[in-house]
Amino acid sequence: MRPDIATQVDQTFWMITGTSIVLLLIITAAMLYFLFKYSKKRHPVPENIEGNTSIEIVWTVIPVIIVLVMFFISWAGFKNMRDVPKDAMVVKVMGQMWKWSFEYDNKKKSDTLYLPVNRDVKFEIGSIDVNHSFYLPQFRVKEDAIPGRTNYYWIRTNEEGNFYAACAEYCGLNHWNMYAQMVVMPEDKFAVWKNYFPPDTTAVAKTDTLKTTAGAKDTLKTVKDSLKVPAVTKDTTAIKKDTIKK
Amino acid sequence: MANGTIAAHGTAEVDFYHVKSKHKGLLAWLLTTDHKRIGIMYLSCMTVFFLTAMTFGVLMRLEMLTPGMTIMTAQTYNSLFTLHGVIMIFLFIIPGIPAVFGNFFLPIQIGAMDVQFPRLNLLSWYLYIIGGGLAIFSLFGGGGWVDTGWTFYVPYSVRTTTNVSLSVFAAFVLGFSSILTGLNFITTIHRLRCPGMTFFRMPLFIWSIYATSWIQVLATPVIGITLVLIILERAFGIGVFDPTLGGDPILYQHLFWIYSHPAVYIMILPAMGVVSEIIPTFARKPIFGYVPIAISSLAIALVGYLVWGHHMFSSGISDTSRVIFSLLTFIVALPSGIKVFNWVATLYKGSIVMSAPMLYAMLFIFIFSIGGLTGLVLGALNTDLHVTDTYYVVAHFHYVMFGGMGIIFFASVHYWFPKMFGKMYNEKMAKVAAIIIGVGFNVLYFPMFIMGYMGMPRRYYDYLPEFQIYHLISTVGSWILVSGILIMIANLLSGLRNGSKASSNPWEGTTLEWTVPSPPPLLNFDKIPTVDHGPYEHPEIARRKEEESK
Amino acid sequence: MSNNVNTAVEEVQEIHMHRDDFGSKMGMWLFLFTEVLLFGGLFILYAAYRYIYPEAFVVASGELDVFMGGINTVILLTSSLTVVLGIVALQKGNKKLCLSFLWITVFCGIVFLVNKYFEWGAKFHHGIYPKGPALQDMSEGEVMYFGLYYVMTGLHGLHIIVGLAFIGFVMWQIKRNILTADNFQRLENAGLYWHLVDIIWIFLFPLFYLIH
Amino acid sequence: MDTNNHHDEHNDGHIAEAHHPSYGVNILVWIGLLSLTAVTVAVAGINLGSLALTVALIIATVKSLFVVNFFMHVKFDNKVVKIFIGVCMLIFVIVLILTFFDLTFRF
Ligand code: HEA
Ligand code: CUA
Ligand SMILES: [Cu+2]
Repeated sequence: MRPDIATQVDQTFWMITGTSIVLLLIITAAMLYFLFKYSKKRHPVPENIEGNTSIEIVWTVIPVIIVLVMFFISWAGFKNMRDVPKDAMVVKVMGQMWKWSFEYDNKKKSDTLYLPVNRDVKFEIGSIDVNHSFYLPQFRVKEDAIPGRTNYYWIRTNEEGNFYAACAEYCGLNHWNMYAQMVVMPEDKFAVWKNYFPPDTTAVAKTDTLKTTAGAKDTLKTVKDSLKVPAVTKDTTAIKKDTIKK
Repeated sequence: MANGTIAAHGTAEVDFYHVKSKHKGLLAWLLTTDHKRIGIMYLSCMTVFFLTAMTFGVLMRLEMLTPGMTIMTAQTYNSLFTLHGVIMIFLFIIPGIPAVFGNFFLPIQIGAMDVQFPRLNLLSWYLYIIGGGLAIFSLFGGGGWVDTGWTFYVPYSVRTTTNVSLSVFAAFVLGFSSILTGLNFITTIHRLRCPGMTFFRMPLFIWSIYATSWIQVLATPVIGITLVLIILERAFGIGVFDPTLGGDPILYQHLFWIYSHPAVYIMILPAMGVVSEIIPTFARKPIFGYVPIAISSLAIALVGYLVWGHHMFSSGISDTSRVIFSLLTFIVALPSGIKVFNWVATLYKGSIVMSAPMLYAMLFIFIFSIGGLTGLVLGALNTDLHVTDTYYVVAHFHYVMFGGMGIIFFASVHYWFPKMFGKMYNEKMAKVAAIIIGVGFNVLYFPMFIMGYMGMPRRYYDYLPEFQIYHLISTVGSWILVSGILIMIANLLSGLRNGSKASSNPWEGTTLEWTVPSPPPLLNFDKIPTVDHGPYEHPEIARRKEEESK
Repeated sequence: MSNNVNTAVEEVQEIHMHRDDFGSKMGMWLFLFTEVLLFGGLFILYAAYRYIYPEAFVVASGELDVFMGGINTVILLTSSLTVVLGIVALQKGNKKLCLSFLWITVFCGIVFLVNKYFEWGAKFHHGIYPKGPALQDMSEGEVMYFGLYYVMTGLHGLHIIVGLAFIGFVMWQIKRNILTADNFQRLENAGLYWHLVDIIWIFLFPLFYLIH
Repeated sequence: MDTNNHHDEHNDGHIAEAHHPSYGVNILVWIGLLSLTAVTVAVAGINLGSLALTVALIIATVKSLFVVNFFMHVKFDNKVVKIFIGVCMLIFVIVLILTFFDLTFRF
């Protein structure tokens, strides 16, 4: 199986950060040591050293190698990110000021992102007004929602539970409150939800909400609460609510 | 090195503050074409803007102290980070070192009487003031405070009803000020070097200003036209960026970053130049690797043009271009690395005096390295998609901007304070302030790396509970930083009032500005100096060299 | 030189401001580079949209009058020539001839602007302007084409006006013998500016008028 | 005192004076420019397909080279000016190419 995107991002991150820490320690240690050893008190007469070509070459070539390694590792991770598995389930993501809505292949729409566990999911991301960015922090990936374009990425849901999506491109007054709940549930439950209940009534609103907070849901709070609830019970409540609606 | 004219000065000449002028009082300043006076005028105005923007920053931190509303509404918060960013970038950090210290010391360091175009220089200052005034004025206009973020991304910047046009126009005017300064400096460096001052005998500060000026001249117009397009778009709906008319919002981002990435090197290169002055002065030895440092400035300026796409990795630009921009981003890190290594190597076998400017310079190396190295995480393709537009980026750029240029701005003020004002500050207090600033800085910004990695998006008025502890630490850090900065400012002001008189060369510096009296006389030199060796030849070393050759 | 404390700042400075023709030419060139990149940003936009909407650009270009554009090209080239001839005349000490040449330049510049005025006027008349009735029925590519057309030719027109002012100022200085046969750098700088504006038109003409 | 006596470019600083100006050459250049304008209009009439843009740009470039070299005296000018122009054009071309790495693979 292919490596998981989130794991790969974390690995790359720590590889680069680790190398950086080592470099930083070397530089800082050398600096402090020199400051101490060659302070005016201990070393009153400076020596006249104007440079050294071979050492310049050394500290040019080694960093070149280091950054090239970093580049290739991150490139490999990136390739994996862009290369969507063939059987991935497609979810259309639409951003607007200031909410997300999701559309499934059977035209079902929803404000909450319900997904089956252990599936590859491809998001096709668009926007109806200004730029947003569809960010799934726990999955380590985001891509902007640009009006007039469709961007994409994919993830693999390998764990049941509650997650969230945030907006990561500044989009005005309620940018900070543009969350969506994300629930990953067992395949069969998901199928029930997707196929047996009518499309959510909260489809994309066409009004331009540039300056009003009125009527905007406090999605931040919703997400906060959802993350507090243990994953499994939350799943069932979500389904139940939908049942009742019907 | 300037023919030992030191003694001859001092007595015979009046410093530039006290020279009689055609005009009286304030007019003597507002109509001056003296590069030193213009430098001082920039310094005083810039301090005001800087403190304003800093206060905004502290207010933002206060808001983030607790979840939910703490002291302001979301709309206010959005305007505050916009204004904070705009003022910091366009009014402080881009003009910063070149306009203040470049103006004051560039002519002196190359042995000239003034810049090539003194009147144009004054015009630059007026444009700066007009731009700053417009930015302030935009706060009082009809629509309310601009709320787009300093990046002015379309379509939002075209749709919002706040005073975008006026703020954008302010940035446009400031751009012209920057262009004219750059143009002036390039010509000055080419035309007014004193006899014997070859390119490779110029102080490294001049090299860095030279590279910076080229970026100013060749990159700034691009943002000029981009900002004009926003205004036209708002006023007439011409539509070149409007997706509903067939425009491409991503092209706006290209044009914006074609300037704004090189601009980050406008910010940092002069700071690097100052570091290359301070270290040899206080290590009492020539800089290690003069030529590599000089050339790496030019390399940064050039390669800096090739990497703007790394700000757009998540915007949906093509995969090919992402790969290319990422590779180039990694390459642009190399010349900075070369500089850092050479600075550290300069310390080797020196005879180091740990004065306040030197302390700031060491702080810079540490902080800037952190900022730069985290830039690598941002330049990497897959990790950037996670941390872009989170507090990780906020931490990165405060480390490089504030920790890089900001800290060195403080260092420069201390380093050149005796020369500019002819007075000494209290050395001990200066060091105390530097240490508090160093601590406060890291407490303020380091938690942002952690938050960013955990997924806290930037430009957020409110946040999930898991981030609270980091926001709390960060806000406390801002208070530590504020106290450090207040001590620093108080110390400098008291030095200005009651400091002891500074000699012409209190640090035993070797560049030309240390050969003239403090403060310098109107025409800098009473006889244009002649130079016959490199900029960092310490007299003691020169003497020893001579003895050896005998 | 003197260090006379009693001399005012400005006077002392004046004494020491040595005339440096090459320096001022260098400054002018650097300024021209900023103009190049100012238009450069627009040329990048143009290239992008032409790449995205190739057919629409052909269609939209049909609205422009190649003859008018061609005439304007000839006018600008001629005005450039007369500036150069003016410089030659001044160098040879022939002030009167110089001024006559520059008058031709000014005349050409004004004619160019008048032509532009009629061209724009005709478009407006047909409803082709941002948010105008005709433009709203056009395809996306055409809207982009005309957006760029107005911005680029408009900015160019603005440069013509600035150039004319610059030349006018220089003419006044020539008249007053401030600029002479051995002090003509400012005239040359005005010329440099004017030629740059000409070069930009040399590119605008084929890019907007001659698409088939 | 003269601050300007000692830099690298100075000696050829007044080269514009050294090169003897004449009316004739400039008029010839002008005629050349007019002819090239005619050519570019004429060529535009022929259907060259995708080559049309290239041809138009080549002609425009040749024209500007004439203007730069003769009308703007760069041919007779100091090396520094030439290098400067080179740097400026280099930056512009690089920026254009890099932008197209995005556009070409995005649309
Ligand atoms: C002074 C300003 C400054 C400077 C100098 C830099 C320097 C660098 N920056 Fe930064 N950057 C900004 C200011 C600056 N930046 C700003 C303002 C933003 C955000 C704008 C916004 O969105 O609002 C930003 C954003 C930003 C991004 C986009 C993030 C995003 O939005 O997703 C990226 C991505 O690549 C990046 C990378 C880099 C790199 C690689 C460097 C390099 O030049 C750093 C080089 C330095 C070092 C590497 C450290 C020293 C070297 C060594 C210790 C030797 C060892 C080194 C190696 C082995 C390589 N920066
Ligand atoms: Cu939507 Cu930010
Ligand atoms: Cu950048």
